[in-house]
Amino acid sequence: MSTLHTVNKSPFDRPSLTSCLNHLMPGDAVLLIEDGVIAARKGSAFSSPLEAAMKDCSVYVLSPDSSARGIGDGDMVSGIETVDYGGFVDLVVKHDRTQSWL
Amino acid sequence: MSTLHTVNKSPFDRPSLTSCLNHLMPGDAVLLIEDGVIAARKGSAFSSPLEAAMKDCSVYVLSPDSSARGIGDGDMVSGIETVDYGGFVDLVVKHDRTQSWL
Amino acid sequence: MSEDAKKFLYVNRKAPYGTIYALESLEVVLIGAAFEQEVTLAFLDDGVYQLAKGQETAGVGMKNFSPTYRALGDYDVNKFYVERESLEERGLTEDDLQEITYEDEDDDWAEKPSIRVVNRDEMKKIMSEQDVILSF
Amino acid sequence: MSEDAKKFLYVNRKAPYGTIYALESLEVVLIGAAFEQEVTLAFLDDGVYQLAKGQETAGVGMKNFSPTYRALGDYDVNKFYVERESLEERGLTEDDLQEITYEDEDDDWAEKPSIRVVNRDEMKKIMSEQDVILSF
Amino acid sequence: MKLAIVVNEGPYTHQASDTALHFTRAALEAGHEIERVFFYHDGVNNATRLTVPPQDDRNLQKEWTELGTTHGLDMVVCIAAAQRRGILDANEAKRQGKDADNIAEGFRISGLGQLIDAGIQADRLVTFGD
Amino acid sequence: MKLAIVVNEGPYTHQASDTALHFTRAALEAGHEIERVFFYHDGVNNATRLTVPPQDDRNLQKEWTELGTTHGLDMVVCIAAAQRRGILDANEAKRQGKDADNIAEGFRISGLGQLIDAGIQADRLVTFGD
Repeated sequence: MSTLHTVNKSPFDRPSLTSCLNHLMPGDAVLLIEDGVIAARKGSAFSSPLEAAMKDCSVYVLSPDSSARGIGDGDMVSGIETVDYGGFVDLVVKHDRTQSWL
Repeated sequence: MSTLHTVNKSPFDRPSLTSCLNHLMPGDAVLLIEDGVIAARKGSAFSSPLEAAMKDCSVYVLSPDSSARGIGDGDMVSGIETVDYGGFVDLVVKHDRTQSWL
Repeated sequence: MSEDAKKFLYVNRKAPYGTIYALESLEVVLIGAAFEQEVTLAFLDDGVYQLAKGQETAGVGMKNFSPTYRALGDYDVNKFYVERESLEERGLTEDDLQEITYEDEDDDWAEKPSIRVVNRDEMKKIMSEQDVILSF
Repeated sequence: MSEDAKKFLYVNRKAPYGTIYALESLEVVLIGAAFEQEVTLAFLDDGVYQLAKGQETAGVGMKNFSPTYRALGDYDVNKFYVERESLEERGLTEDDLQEITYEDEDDDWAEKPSIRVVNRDEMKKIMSEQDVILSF
Repeated sequence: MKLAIVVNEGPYTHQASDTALHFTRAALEAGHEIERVFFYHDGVNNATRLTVPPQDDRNLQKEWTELGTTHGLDMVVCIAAAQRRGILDANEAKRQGKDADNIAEGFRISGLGQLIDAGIQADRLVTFGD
Repeated sequence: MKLAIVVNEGPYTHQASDTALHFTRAALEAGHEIERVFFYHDGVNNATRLTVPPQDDRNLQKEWTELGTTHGLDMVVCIAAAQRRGILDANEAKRQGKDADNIAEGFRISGLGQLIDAGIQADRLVTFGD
């Protein structure tokens, strides 16, 4: 039993990512979408919290959204995986529930 | 020459208050409106930054908004003044420009 | 409640009045109460302000919907989990929240509090036990 | 520019694409350029992402409006102040921003950079010198 | 698998409607069933046929209408949220004494119960919002 | 003093329209002149006459229309923002080949230049948004 958490806002603009990371259970997954992808950029204030979360959770980025914001795959915190919309669907299916941190 | 800054979002939900306080000039005024009034509650994580700002700036709260959120005048950080919509208009007139931190 | 009832969680993270999400979340809860599912409400981050005592909205010209939370007990909605850390950061305590109760049919209709202040670890566990999560 | 031109500041604090504010701010700047006022653009907080290099929007199906910033020099809009602290917090440097230039008519049409990275104290001073501030 | 989609913001202002549309398409391509697409809050604004986006931009209402009619999707606009925001079908317009309606093809107006019902019927519910 | 008001969000979803309305009323009561009220972004949604808010709630479109007509306010809806969001007057509807319009009394549709002009003409400009 695990949860897919989606975060669609920049962690600099909203507390959603921080709240999300504070409520993860081991085995959960976090998918960064829309402005949420800003968290994935390496060297940002949110790199450490994401790295800590990846100890027992997975972190994904929706690649059409990171591309739109000029964040290349090489610009991201290492360990983060990218998915497209089809991969987003697969993640929803694979986890027992989806929680959107709006 | 001074600026009236309005902040309409909770400091827990947006960086607007923090950004605003970081860009104040001595003699400026900050008016907390809408969900921005949440910053005014004493004992919150934002009490100290507001107290620091009040050393050379004024801080106001739009009282219809604090009342709506159950924040009484006695619940606020001391030194904050309350105004009604008429007082809001007076503040706009009194300062040379208004900057809305949206 | 039927055997195959689903567990619905309403997650409330936004302050009332500044945006409509709190009010329109409450409207879903009211309609959802008729569906015989297992309903839980979570209040965290600025969402804790939805339950603040003493809301007076005459000045802003908006309808004060806070009394409606007190009516939810009559619709078997009586699990209001409020996150302690969210209260503390905001300088609030349980005393700043309105009193909300329900009558427990399994305990001779004794009046019991609907609001339970929980810490973050309890909240995360509650979230992980749901079937459907609606976020506002 | 006329003697009585007003100083207009456009404050951009939001990332592009997730919301429409960046695009609709740019639309105001384009129209405003015809009014012969003194125009300054400020990019801080997530607004710095509006100028990020290499934006590719085919995947999200939205129009890439980032090239439009490069055209603003032709409309005498060439003061782009970007806050250094906002870049740093986000792991960005000036090299991650697109190159935007204008031709300086007062200096034999020499090509000069429109983007000037400033620190917070400089930004606050710029803000305090305006007549009209439009926030997006 | 049966998926329910909730769209909470209007077109263009927030990316939510775009993301929901791409997600729904991908789910259909992967062979999943869409139990319902429910439009709530400002999401009801996706359903007005009066939008005229710029020529070089996407037309989100048309894309939803096309996706919905092609795949027979149940696209429900919450009636309470729609009334607050001025989204009406011909019946509602008549009932409310309004002289025009604006709902687009492929959408139907119904109650919030349809959101709960979607949560009950679907295997997964995914929300797109602000 | 001459004040310009900018409203950037739609009614009900955000409090911006309420605050702007209270502010404008207070400014008029204090004897100030309102140079213009400019509706931009989702603010254009304040101008639809098709809203039907609950009986026990305020009707923001009606309040704007009443305030505007009583005081002869120039209430301008940005045309580009309005087209994206489906707010049309009869002329625009005809020009765009749409079969209905929805603008309310007291509002007029015009270009973004009216926002800049308001900033130039007014002594102060105040923005209400998200």
